[in-house]
Order: sequence, then structure tokens, then C-alpha cells
Amino acid sequence: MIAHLPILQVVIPLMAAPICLLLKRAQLVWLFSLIVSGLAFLISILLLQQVIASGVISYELGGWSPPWGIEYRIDELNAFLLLIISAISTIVLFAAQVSIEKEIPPNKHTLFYVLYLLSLTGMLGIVATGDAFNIFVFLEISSLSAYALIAMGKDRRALWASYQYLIMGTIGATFMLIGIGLMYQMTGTLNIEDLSQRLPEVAQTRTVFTAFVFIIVGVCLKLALFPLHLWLPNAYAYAPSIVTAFFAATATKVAIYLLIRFTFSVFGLSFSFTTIPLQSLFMALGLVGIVIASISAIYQNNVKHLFAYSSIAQIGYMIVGFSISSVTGLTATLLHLFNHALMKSAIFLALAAVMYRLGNVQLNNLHGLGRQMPLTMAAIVIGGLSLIGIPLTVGFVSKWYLVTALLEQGWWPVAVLILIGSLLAIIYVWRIVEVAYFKAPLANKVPVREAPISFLAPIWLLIIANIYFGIDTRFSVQVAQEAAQTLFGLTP
Amino acid sequence: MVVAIAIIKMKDLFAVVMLTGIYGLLSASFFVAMDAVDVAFTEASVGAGISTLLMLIVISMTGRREKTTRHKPFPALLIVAITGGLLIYGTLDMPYFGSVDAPSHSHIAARYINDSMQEVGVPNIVTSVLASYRAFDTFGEVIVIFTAGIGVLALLSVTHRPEDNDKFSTINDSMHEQHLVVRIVAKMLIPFILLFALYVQFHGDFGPGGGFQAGVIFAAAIILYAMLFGLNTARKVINQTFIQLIAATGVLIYASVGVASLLSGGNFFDYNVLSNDPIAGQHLGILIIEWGVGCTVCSVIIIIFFNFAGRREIQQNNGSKYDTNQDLQ
Amino acid sequence: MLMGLFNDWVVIMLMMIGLYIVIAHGNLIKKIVGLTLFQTSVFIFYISIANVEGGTAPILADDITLYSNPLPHVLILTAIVVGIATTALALSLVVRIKEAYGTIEEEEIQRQDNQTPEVKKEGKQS
Amino acid sequence: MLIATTLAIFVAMILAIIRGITGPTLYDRILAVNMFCTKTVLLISLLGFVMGRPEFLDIAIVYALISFISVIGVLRYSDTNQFKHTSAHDELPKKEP
Amino acid sequence: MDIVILVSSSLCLFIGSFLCVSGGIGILRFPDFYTRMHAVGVTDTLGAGMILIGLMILSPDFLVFTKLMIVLLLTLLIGPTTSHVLAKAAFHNGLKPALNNKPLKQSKTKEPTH
Repeated sequence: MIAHLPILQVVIPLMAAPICLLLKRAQLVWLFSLIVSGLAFLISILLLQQVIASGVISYELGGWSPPWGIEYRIDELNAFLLLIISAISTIVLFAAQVSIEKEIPPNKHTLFYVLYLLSLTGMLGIVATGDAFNIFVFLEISSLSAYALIAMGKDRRALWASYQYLIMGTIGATFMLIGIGLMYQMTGTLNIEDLSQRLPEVAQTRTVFTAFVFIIVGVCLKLALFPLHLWLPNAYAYAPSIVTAFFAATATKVAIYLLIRFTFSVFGLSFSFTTIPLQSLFMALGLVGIVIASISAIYQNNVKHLFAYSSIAQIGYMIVGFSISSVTGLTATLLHLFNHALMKSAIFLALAAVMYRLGNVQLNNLHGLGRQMPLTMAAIVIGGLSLIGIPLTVGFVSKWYLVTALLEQGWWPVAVLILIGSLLAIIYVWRIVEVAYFKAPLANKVPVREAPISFLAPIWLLIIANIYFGIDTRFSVQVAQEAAQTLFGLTP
Repeated sequence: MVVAIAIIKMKDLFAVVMLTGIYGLLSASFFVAMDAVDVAFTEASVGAGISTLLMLIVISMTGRREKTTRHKPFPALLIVAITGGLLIYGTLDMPYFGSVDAPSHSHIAARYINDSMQEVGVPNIVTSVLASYRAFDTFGEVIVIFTAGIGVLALLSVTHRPEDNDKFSTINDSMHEQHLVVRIVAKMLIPFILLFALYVQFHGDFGPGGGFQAGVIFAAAIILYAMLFGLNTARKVINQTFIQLIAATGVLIYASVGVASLLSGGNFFDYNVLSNDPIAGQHLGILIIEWGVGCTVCSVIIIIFFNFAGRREIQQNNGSKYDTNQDLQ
Repeated sequence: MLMGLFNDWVVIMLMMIGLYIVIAHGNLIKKIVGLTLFQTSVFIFYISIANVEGGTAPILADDITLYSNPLPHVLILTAIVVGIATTALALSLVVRIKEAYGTIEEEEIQRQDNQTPEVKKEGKQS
Repeated sequence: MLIATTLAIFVAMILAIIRGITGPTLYDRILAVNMFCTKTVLLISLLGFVMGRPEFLDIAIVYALISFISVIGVLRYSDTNQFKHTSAHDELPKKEP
Repeated sequence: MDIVILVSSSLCLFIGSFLCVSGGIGILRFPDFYTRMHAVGVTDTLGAGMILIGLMILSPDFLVFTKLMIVLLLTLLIGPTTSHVLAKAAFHNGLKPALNNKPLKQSKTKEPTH
């Protein structure tokens, strides 16, 4: 069975989804999807071990050899991403049962889990596959379920947000489809490995250039890179909180993965970074994204909005790391990927707990919440500190690597801008701290109790992970470094 | 082309949808002219049939007129011009239309054309690529449509109370008294359509067709029935839980082929191991997965249609939209 | 060269018309129509990639040697399904939006959102 | 002859499209679409013959069916909407005599 | 024998295409909905029938013949039915025929929906 792990990784949650539909009872379905997600997590750990021990795993679906059939190809980068996604999914699912009780009508609970599992499948499928068109198909699975999940939000604006996301997402996916079509036309293949070998022959043609631009723009639409980010804040803010926690930690990461995969593995380093001024373009967009998104975050009154903008800013950091195009820079990006998943899922889960008790997350309703829900608010604060990049938290590690990478290249001004971004992060996190701890509770409000244990356990698990990986960086740094080195074609 | 431009100009959404139908038909004819028969088959039933129908239902719920709002044509035109210009720039180095020696035809497609008969044993190359070489893509496709079904269910489904049903059915019946001729013709046609769907299902190995097309046609027959004899009559024939069951079962049938091949020692979706003779195994595998596809597609389309149409009836009967809204929340 | 690429250019024009409808129009259903148009044009683009001069449909027969390329056909079959799935979901969203907002015009929805965000929130809470 | 017929059908299709675009009433448009569907069925049957592979008539059958279903759908979902409005005041009296 | 087949099929095809084109002109030129409907309904059914019969004469084997037969039956069944339903629906919804040079009524599309 060990040889079949790559496919099981994707197929187990996939098959679980229709089974869930058959099970009907929400309690049972929750337990079942939790088990399935846990199983996926287990498989991803095994896969990562296997990859680190013995290099790239290739799995031929249907027994057809790669360029003809579809191939699953797992290297360090994939395995790392699979681990992040399935881990976050499992942890978030713990809290799901209680959280959706208040946010989704009871007759739709089963459907919620089905969609959740489908979305998980889609993301795992995108990451695991080694075939360009298969990426498109799974991208659509994950995004269709994402639209439906977001639209399940209680507020009517969730519908509108979901619609906007749908339009943007579909345009993005169609752009990718055009790009894949152009690549196919020039090379006659869809397999990523095969593409990377055949593309250099035709790299100078204008068609390949166009294909590259279309794929990158398509991915950036999904990624919510700065000028194309408009769908993200609303989608995150009005989705059911549990969905926000899951997507904030995983969806954009998958898009980053796609970006890295296409630029490094498919088109190759020399093409991506020399033919096109990608480096400076991404650097500029990333920086502008950091600054503008952080400033917008400061002016938000809805805490979910606030952290959604902060997500856009964090994407900016990852993009900056990516655009340095050195091993250290890419390591920083991958590290930040991992770390950001940890902190954002913790924060949004904590917000889900607030939502559960309070019914909303407007900033001026949080008055004095630090005393009423001490553990939850403490989690938010630690997550926030991590966003700022205080030492001993994960945020520090990745920023440290990022700044190091920048200094290696001698780009002082960029490093300074990144530090300014951190200062802005201090301001918006401080706003929450101020309201929650230093303002008296509103007079007319019913006091709320601490969140139930099914919230606190996963939240604090994530927070502890936040601190643990902030102190003991061996695991994450090692994996990220190896993945980055593989992508640059160096043997670790 | 003309149709497309006309679509921009039209304010009346109804006309727009009709033109979309025409556009679907046109593109399907183009597919036939380009030798893509399977695609034409699908596009005809989907583009011209199902999606037009869905849009019509939605329009009947939301109103027909588009407001003459202030468009923002300039930035849009700019974006469109940039993308279009880029694409045209990209086409400059493309192999010319229809050229035989383009790289896309020579690399992997050549094996499909030359060897698929020996390796899979199905005359329709599209089917053999779809169901065997790239079976996982097709699996993904089934999951996509399944997801859409679940999504629509999550967004639109309403719990039905028996007393509502009675109220609706009276209204429906009065509505349909007058369409006597159509009803008789439809009664003659529906069995034929169902039969034809089965033919398409099994004939997919040899000619254009297959699970997806068959599913759509089958669903179309049931939609026709529902449109003419009232939604509730159709609901009595096919009940909602049952149809969800079928959708899920279809996916599971498909997946079980993969699992079976896994258990008998091959890779996922490796049909060769399903039987002693590889070709027989391929045939068996393709047959079963086509059934899975057919089941899922058919039931999902029925789910989508029932939910749209059911939602519409409730809206009409309640009169005020706010009532429905509260009903749902 | 003009003839060789003419087909592609027409397809690109179609795509761009679709995209223009999506971006420029405020009516939600019109946007979806535009999206369908855009996607269908991409399908046409793929199918014209597959075309081979003098070839026929890729169904094996004894006396034919030149077939058009089956792979894009397969891809487009999948993509059509994806397209209808997206359309269905988008339309169901439109129905819900109409119920919740009473309109399907983009600008009105945004105006409604901007007018009463806080009041709405408070209402939900109580 | 086959090709000539194909061309003739093309012409008819174009005329139908023009009516579909200009058509002043809704029913004109439905009529145009219906005619267009019939013409497409014929066109596809003809194309099968022109290209020498007449096996593809299945598609023509599907088109015929789909055209029927979509016309019924159009009528069902354009009609009943108005029925409710008209039936209240003037539809019923008209039927009685 | 061959020549007979060729001539008869050509004749059928010719009549069919003539009818189709005239139907097309009819739909464009006639003054109101009902006359257009007449043009289309009559020519479509007959034209399609003729073309299909012409093809049937040409058909190489039995399977093709059967399929053409099915298409023919479908058109014969569906064409008149749709025309009927369409005319009925139009009439019930208050679309008046344009009689005696009266200006064309376009009330339908303009009718306010409340």
C-alpha cells in the first residue's frame, strides 16, 4: 500500500465526500470527515518522510507512463504543501462542529462537510498532480466548493462576495486554460516534467511568452496578489468563520504553490527571470501590496476584514521572497507559507470562537473581551505578535530569512520597506489589543463566557505550534531549504 | 461573431439568453465542422440546452430588463484590448491552423491515434483517452459536476411541507390544461429519449457519445416531463433523496473501479488488471466508469433543475420575496 | 500567414467580447452570459488547435489514416462540464442575491451595502 | 449538390439570426431560434455526408430533441410568468365564449 | 441506377434548399409574427423533410438510413407541435395579428411587469 500513498492522499477525502452525503446525520458526518482528514494528514506525514528519505516519488495513474497518462509527482515542495493543507484542515475540522451550529442552518450541515471535504480534495489534488490540465480540473473542484462554502455565510453580503469571487476565479481559471492550451500547442504535451524539457526548444517564441503571462495572471487572480485582490477581503469576512480559517490558511498557499511550480518547474528559472522583468514586477507589486494592504487593515472595523487585509499583506511578503529568486529568498517564502498558515488559522479560529459567543466581530463590540474570554483573546494576541514578527514566534523566523535574503542581494531599501510593513502590523494588532484589554465592557451588553473547549483545544494547539516552530526551527527550515534547493536544481 | 456583438447591445435579458442559445448551437456546428464530434455532442446538449434552460428559469425569477446603468467602458476596454493584443501577439508564432506537423499533433497525440486500438481496444479514440489514458481527469470532471450539484443544493434547497405541495399542484394543473398537444407529443417522445440515452451510453465506445452525453439526455427527458406535467408530479416519480443517492453512488462507482484495480495489484485506474486479458479489462473498466459518469451527471442535472424550478415556484406562490427569505434562513 | 492565423484571430475577438461583457456590464446575469461566451470561445480555440487539414473525426475506421487530434477534444469535454458546473452555481448565487437584495444590478447592490452596513449588523445580532 | 444545399442552409441560418436579433417580439425570437435549430439539424446531417462520415447522425438526433426541449422550456418559463398577470383580468373572460 | 439515385436525391435536395431559403426570406420579410410563423412552419417541415429524404436516398447503409428516418420522424413530430404551441402562447398573451395595414402591435415586449 505504501507505493499507492500519493493517490490515496487525494482519493480518500474524495471518496469520503459522497459517502458523507449518504450518511446524512450531521454528527456522524463530522466524525467521519474528521477521521478522513486525519488520515490524509497521516498519509502526508508518511509521504514527506518518504520524499526526504528517497527523493521524488512518481505515481502513474492508470498504469500509463507519464507523458501519456496522468502522473502524480511528489517532491519536497509538494509534500510540504500537502502536510500544511491536511494538517490545517484536520485541526480546523475539530472546531467545525460547534462553530457551524450557529452559523449555518441545521439542514445544511451535511452539505457543509461534503463541500469542505471536496474543497480539501481539490487543494490536495492541485498540489499532488504533475499534469497541467489536471491542475485546472482540481482547481475548479476546490474553487467551486469554495464559492458554495463562502455563500453559506449568514450575512447576505456573503452571497455578493461569493459571486465576485466566482467571477474573478472563473476568469482566472479560464486564463490558465488559455495558457495551458498555448503551451500544449507549442509542445504537444501536458505533463509538467515533460513540458519543462520541451519548452526550452521553443522558449523564444512569442506564443510561449503569452502562455506564461496568461498562466501567471490566472494564478495571481487566485492568489489575490495586490492589484487583483479585490475579491478577497469580502469573501473572507462574510464566509462562515470556520471556512475563513480553513481558506485563509490554505487557499492562497495553493496559489503560491502554483506560481512557484509554474515559474520554476515548468518554464524554468532562466526563462522566468531573464526573459521577462518578472523579478522587479513582482517585487514592486509585493511591496505595494504589503504597504497598501497593511494601511487598509488599519482602517477596518470588522476584525475579519482587518485580518483579511493582513493576509493580502502577508501574500506580499511571500511574493517578495519569491521574486528575489535566490535559494534563501525561496526558503523564506516557503517558511512564511508554513508559518502564515499556522498563525492565520489560529487567529481566524479564535475569531470563530468570538463569533460563536458574540455573534459578530465588529471591533467596537470587542470591548473588554480580554477579560471575558481571556484564552481566546490571548490566542489572537499571540497570533498577532507572530504576524508582526516578534522573536520567539514563527513570524520572526520567516521575516528573518526574508531580510537575510534581501541583504544577501544588497537590497537595503526593500528590507526597510518590509520593516515598515511590520510596524504597520503593530498598529493594527494594537487596535485589537487596545479594545479588548483596555476598554471597559459596554454597559448594555450581556457578559459572554469563555469559548467551549472544542474551540480552545485546536486554537491553542496552533498557538503552541506557532511558538514551538518559532523556537525550534529545524524541521520547517530544513524542509523549506531542501524544497528550495530542489527547485533551483541543486542537490541538497 | 455578429451574435456576440448583438449580445453586448441587448438590454432585454431574454433576448440575450436566446442569442446565447444560438451561439451555443453555432459553436457546436463549428465543432462538427472541425471534426470534434464528441465535443459537439456535449456542447449541443449543454450549451444550447441545459444552460439556456437554467438561465431562462433564473430570468423568470429575477426579471427580464437590464437597467441602463452607467457602464464603465473605458477601463474594461483597456483590459480587453491588452489581453486581446497579447493573445494576438502570441498567435504570431503559432503553427498555422490545420497544419499537420504542428508539435501538438506529433508528440503524445500520435500514440493515442496509432496505438490505442491495441492498448485499449476502443475505436473511438476520444473515449479511450477520456476513460483510460486520462481517466483521472474525467474523474475530476465528475467530481466537479458533483460539487456543483451539492453547491446548488446548499444554496437553493428548501424543505418541503406537504401542505405546500397540495397548493402548488392545483396551480400547476390549471396551468397545463391548455398544452394538450404538447403533452401528447411529449408522451410519445419521452420513452424514445430515454431509449436514445441508453443507446448513447453504450455506443460511446464506437461512435460519439458516452456517459456524460447520455446523462444529459436522460436528464433532459426528465426535465421535459417536469416542465409539462408539473414539478410535483415529477417529484413523485423521482424523489429528492433518491436522486442525491444516485449522484453519490455514481461517484462511488467510478472510484470503486480505481480501488478495485488498486486491490488487484495495479495502479489506480489501471484497468489491465481487472481481467485476465488486458483488453477485456480495459473494456470492463471503461464500461463501468461510463456508468458512473452517466449516473452522476444525470442526477446532478436533475438536482440542479429541480432546485431552480422549485425555488421559482415557491417565489411565485409566496408573492413576496421576503417570506421566502425568512423561510430559508 | 494571414489565412493561417485568421481563424485564431476571430476566436480571440470572440473571447474578448465575452471578457468585455463580464467586466463592463453591471447586470449579474449578463455577466454570466459573458462568462459562458468567454469559455465557449476558449473551447473553440482548443478545438481549432486540434484540427488537422484533411483529417476526420478521431473514430478509428479501416480506410482512414489521418485523424484530428483527440486530446484537445478530451480536454474540452472536461472543460465544458466545468463550465456548466460554474454556470449553474453562479446562477444559483444570482437567485439568492435577488432574494436577498431585491435586485441583480451590481451598482445597486454595492449601494445597498454601503448604505447600511452597521445597521444590518446590529439587526442580525439582536 | 450537397454543397449547394449546405450553402442554402447557411443562408437560411443567417436570415434566421437576423430575425432573432431584430425580432420585435419575444415570440419572433423563439421562432427564429426554433428555425435555427431545425436548420442546424439539417446542416449537421449534410456535413456528415459532405465529409464522408455519415455515422455522426446521432448528433443531429440530439439537436432535434434538444431544440424541442428548449422551445418548450422557453415557453414554459416565459409564458407562465405573464399568465399570472394576464389571467387575473382579461384571460378568463376571453375563454368563456 | 446510379444516375437515378443521383438525380432523385439532387432533386429532393434542391427542393429542400429552395424551401429553406424561401422560409428564411419569409421570416425576414413578412410583416407580423403570425405570417412569419406561417412561413417558417410550413417551409421548415417540408424543406427539412425533402432534404432528409434526399439524404436517405444517398445513404450508404441501413444504419444511416434508420437514423435519418428517426431524424425525419422527429422533425415531423416536433416542427408542427412547436409551431402550434408558439402560436397559441403568442395569441393567449395578447399578441394581435396585424390586420388591414394596422401598425404592428408591439405591446408584448413593452408591457410593464409589476
